[in-house]
Amino acid sequence: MNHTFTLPNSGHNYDAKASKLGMWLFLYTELLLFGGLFLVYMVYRSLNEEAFLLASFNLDVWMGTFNTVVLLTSSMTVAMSITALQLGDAKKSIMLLWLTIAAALIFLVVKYFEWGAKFEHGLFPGMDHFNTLPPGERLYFYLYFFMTGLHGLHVIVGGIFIGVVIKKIKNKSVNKNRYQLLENSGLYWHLVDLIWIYLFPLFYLIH
Amino acid sequence: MSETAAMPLNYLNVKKGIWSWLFTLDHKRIALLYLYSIGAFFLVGVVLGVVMRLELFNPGRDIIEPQTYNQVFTLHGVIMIFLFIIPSIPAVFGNFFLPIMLGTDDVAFPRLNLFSWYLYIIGALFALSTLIYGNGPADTGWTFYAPYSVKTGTNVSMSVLAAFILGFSSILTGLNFIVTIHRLRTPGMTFNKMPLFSWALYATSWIQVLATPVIGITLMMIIAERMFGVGLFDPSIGGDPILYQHLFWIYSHPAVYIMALPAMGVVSEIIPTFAQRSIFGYKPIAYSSMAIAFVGYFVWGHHMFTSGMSGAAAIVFSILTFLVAIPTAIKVFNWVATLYKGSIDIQVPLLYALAFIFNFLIGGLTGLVLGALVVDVHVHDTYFVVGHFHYVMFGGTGFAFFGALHYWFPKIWGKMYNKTRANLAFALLFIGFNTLYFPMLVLGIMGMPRRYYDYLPEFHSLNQISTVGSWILVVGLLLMIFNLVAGYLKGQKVGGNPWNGITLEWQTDSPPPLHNFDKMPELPAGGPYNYPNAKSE
Amino acid sequence: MSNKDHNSEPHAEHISSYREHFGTWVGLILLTMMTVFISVFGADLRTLSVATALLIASVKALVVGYYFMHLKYDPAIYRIMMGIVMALFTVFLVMVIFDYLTRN
Amino acid sequence: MNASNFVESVDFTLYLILGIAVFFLVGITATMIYFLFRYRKKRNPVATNIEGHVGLEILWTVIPTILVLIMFYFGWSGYKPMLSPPDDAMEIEAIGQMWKWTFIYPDGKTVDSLVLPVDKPVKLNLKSPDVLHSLYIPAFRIKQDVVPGGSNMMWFIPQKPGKYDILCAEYCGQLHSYMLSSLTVVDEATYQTWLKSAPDLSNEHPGLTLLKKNACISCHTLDGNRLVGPSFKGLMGRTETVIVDGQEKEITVDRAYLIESIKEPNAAITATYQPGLMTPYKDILSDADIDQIIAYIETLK
Ligand code: HEA
Ligand code: HEA
Ligand code: HEC
Ligand code: CUA
Ligand SMILES: [Cu+2]
Repeated sequence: MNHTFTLPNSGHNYDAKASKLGMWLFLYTELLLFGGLFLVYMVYRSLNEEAFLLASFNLDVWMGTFNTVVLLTSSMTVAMSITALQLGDAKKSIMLLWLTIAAALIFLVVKYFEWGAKFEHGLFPGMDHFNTLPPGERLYFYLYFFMTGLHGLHVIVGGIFIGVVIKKIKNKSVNKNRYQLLENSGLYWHLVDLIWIYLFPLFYLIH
Repeated sequence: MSETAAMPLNYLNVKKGIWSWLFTLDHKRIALLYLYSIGAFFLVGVVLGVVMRLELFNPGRDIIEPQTYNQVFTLHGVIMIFLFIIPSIPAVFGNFFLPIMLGTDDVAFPRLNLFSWYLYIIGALFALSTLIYGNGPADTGWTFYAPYSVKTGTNVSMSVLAAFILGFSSILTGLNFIVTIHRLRTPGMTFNKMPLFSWALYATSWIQVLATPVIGITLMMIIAERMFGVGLFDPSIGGDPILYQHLFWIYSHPAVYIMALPAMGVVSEIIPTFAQRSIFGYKPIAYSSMAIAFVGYFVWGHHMFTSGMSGAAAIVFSILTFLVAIPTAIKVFNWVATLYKGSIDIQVPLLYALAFIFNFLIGGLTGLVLGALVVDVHVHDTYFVVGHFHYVMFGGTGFAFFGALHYWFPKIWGKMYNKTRANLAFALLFIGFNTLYFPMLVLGIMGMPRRYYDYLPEFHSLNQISTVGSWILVVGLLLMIFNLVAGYLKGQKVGGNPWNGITLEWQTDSPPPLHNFDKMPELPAGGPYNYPNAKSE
Repeated sequence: MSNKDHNSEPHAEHISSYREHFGTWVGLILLTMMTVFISVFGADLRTLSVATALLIASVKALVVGYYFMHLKYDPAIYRIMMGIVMALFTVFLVMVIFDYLTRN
Repeated sequence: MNASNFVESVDFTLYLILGIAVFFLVGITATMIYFLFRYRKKRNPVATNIEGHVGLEILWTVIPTILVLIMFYFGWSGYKPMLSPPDDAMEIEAIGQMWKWTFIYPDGKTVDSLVLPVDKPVKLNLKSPDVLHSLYIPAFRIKQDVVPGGSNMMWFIPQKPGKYDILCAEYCGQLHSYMLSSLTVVDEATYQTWLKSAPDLSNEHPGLTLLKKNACISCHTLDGNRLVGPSFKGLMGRTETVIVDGQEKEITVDRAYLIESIKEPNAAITATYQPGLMTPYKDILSDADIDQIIAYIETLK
């Protein structure tokens, strides 16, 4: 082109604030996505108090608590990794991110065992024992599997996201001065944590 | 570059070849990708609409079977809502003009923008794939009400998945626009100096971001129920079909403002340009967009007055429904007042804008009829509703879309269409439209239910009038399309500002250069619509 | 929002310390223990225990948002937007539940 | 005299709002056209910039607000009585199923179109075994959805003798538009004789009665024609292709297959028909009923 004029506010600039705002907007959509499920949960719970209570006894509070702690810890490590990168310590940042991914894996493994146990007890939708449950309890389990399943999916996505960021820190495209991507992955991860903070009491602690 | 002087480089000729389009990050080209794809799907939807009208010409079977009819109106609804009207104005004209009007060179996330378009295409292909694969297109109505949508053997899962993907595309567009508006306004352009079209898009985008996820999850529940037996709406285990309706309308009512607000933004641009004077009541128009978006979240229950929702809830929803009409009324009055003491140049875009007002008035005022509890009990799920929403969606947003097309045509392609033919096409569209839909309002009051393949003899004559209207409309639409294509191929070249407009897009070349501006755009002194040639009061 | 400041300028933002993150974590763990304790050993409280569980969850969410997600140090607009989103969801919830509570 | 007690409030509110609507439509359109003409470029070459007018903004906010509140009020006051049926209303169970209406009177009389005495309040308890329907009597200006698992009701007082249409207003599948019935309003004496008269079923096969009562014949014909489902004519002993778990299979229709087809129709789907449409009747029909039905199907050679 035969001119060199560029506009001051251009869509082609690196703009950390824009990217952060975009991320937050995306988080709102995630919140409302789960929000729809929480709404369904609330309605069915209010219609089937007793059944939900009974059904919740099939969950293992301690596994749930353990997973809660795991997620909270991973939230801390990812937050610290941002601090580390901001302070210029890329190595430490990467290490903390690996810890976060490890926590994600632990979480998923525990969940796997929990689901597996349900499967053994015939509490999986469609299984014979399941079909003999009273209606309210079936609703509970439908919700349980749907919501924790969707949440698990988010854990996986969050883990992958963090993995990508690790790679980018390594090749220095994410660095001390340009760390918005890391912060975004952190925000996403905190969101995963945030949703679990509600799932946990709603499914495990309602006695 | 020796030819540069003869043929200035612009976004259209700067690169060539199909890949330069399919991988473009330029918001203007993406806008055109949207325009062509949306246009194509619109024509599919339109043909389905005409097929329905032919079938309804006489009671009993005319051309298709009942089951086919049910699939046709469902696909028609899905295409028109998710593939045409929701993306239409934002994705085409928003994409093209929002950055230019803000004085920047692109949206905040150009890659995401392209990605949204691909999502749109994938969603569209999914929706249409039901025609050739599986047990045929869904036959549920575009509302996918449970439990029928769970029971029927047609390919509901695929249609629902398509709607889900399209919702995602819509979310990303909204997200992109919000960030663009927050971050990329040209220096000096505060929120209160933005063109009204950007205000309308801003309000729309918030609805897209905050309401769409709710339908996403709702549709996923339908899929889960069909594929994995997760019976969240299954009445036999205590699931409640009415809860599905709540969730569906929590999105789908705000969605009607996704359809309407951008159209109102277009009208707010066209009217001052052709009246050559400042807009009357800039702030009321700008803020009422936000008010509509906000109150619009809380009125969804008016689609459920006869569903078995509690009477108390119905009353709350009814009163909120009436309140949301007020900001719309404010807009209408301000538009009309903008014509006062203007120097009005009667051109096709203005005619479309005024036709928008007229049709939208009928649509909106019939909306009030529907909002009144006792009347809705009578006319709910009748052709009155069908009339209402075609008036607002097609008569309103559709006409605004056509208006925008005629208004910005010279800017997009740098050429002008034949104005006489455009006027004729407009007249046919307007007459055809009203002949087609006005009888529906009467049919509804007489009690003809919607989604009816067959009807009682007393409804015959009005249905015939309506079908004849659709023929007039066909002629008008074909003429309009022909005229625009002809204008594109061999229309006269025009300069940067054929309408003497004042918003920033008129300060750059037609078609705009790759990065929109070759020199710093100048904000009009004293507000975005302050025409320097007009007297001040 | 101002437009002057955003081209590739270095981040001049608040940096949360490791200590602060650790402190936040301790707080969250304490809250978790509290909520588990109330529900497992205070089972006779029934609905009350659900309400407290949700209340504690909300406190935890707030802590995560404020410290981990940095809302405390971000421009007010982020807190406002988050507030609007939560309020919106609450209204959805209230209106739907209202329907169910007032059915006969 | 109106057809029902709700006609007046509906029509009044409707025409009130339509009146206001026409006023605004005509007023605004006329103003637009006048401005277009008066201020067209030729006549008014120089425009005047007017930024707005606070007084006007307030005016056109307040007036519509008052008007919509009035509309709301009439909509609401007419609606309220619809929620509370009088205690002495006659209760009739109205069952909507694909695609037939059935009405059960307090004394057990079961019919597929209503006959009601004039001036007596009636309450319909709405039930559905399958999907959503909506009972709509346009002449009476009322409708209410029929929700499976729900307990919706509607009530009214018929006020004018005559015959009125009953329609289904909520989309319910293939033959939604044929889900019609009627309501005949008669004087008390006629009603009483009608109520006592029993249709002569003595020489009707009990299986056929069951087929009619359960709306089987809205999907299955007895004469060999194809409707939503396969015809019952010549069904027993027929060889046909069915789809079990996605696999096609040739079977010969026998007793066991018929029983399964009625109790769990989705276990084996007859080729070229849609799965999911037929409700499983295992909880609806007793084994004795099914025997009767099969006995009747056997007679259809
Ligand atoms: C572009 C889309 C759009 C828009 C903008 C609207 C706008 C409105 N709609 Fe509409 N509506 C739909 C699309 C839309 N609708 C669709 C698609 C359906 C059916 C879905 C389905 O079931 O398939 C539907 C259905 C629908 C129903 C449910 C009907 C039923 O199923 O029983 C109701 C009920 O209240 C309703 C009301 C309204 C109201 C009050 C407005 C208001 O916002 C209108 C406000 C506008 C005006 C009032 C005109 C301007 C006013 C003046 C100039 C001043 C004079 C005014 C006063 C005195 C107040 N709509
Ligand atoms: C923006 C949205 C939009 C638009 C533009 C339209 C446009 C049209 N619609 Fe629309 N319609 C909906 C959205 C829309 N519709 C929705 C959401 C529903 C509800 C679905 C449901 O119940 O689930 C619906 C339902 C609906 C019904 C009710 C079905 C029923 O309840 O039984 C009918 C009936 O007549 C109808 C007719 C038409 C017609 C004739 C057009 C026409 O206006 C089309 C106009 C254009 C032309 C006529 C010209 C095109 C000509 C050509 C491209 C040339 C080729 C032509 C031929 C080969 C003939 N539509
Ligand atoms: C909503 C429509 C509908 C209703 C009502 C209905 N059916 Fe069916 N029926 C079908 C369809 C569709 C099929 C074919 C698909 C299948 O095999 O499930 C079918 C299949 C059958 C078959 C197997 C026929 C064959 O050729 O294999 C039998 C037997 C049957 N129905 C009996 C009944 C009886 C008895 C009733 C009433 C008590 C009834 N149906 C009500 C739709 C219906
Ligand atoms: Cu039953 Cu429509
Ligand atoms: Cu609505």
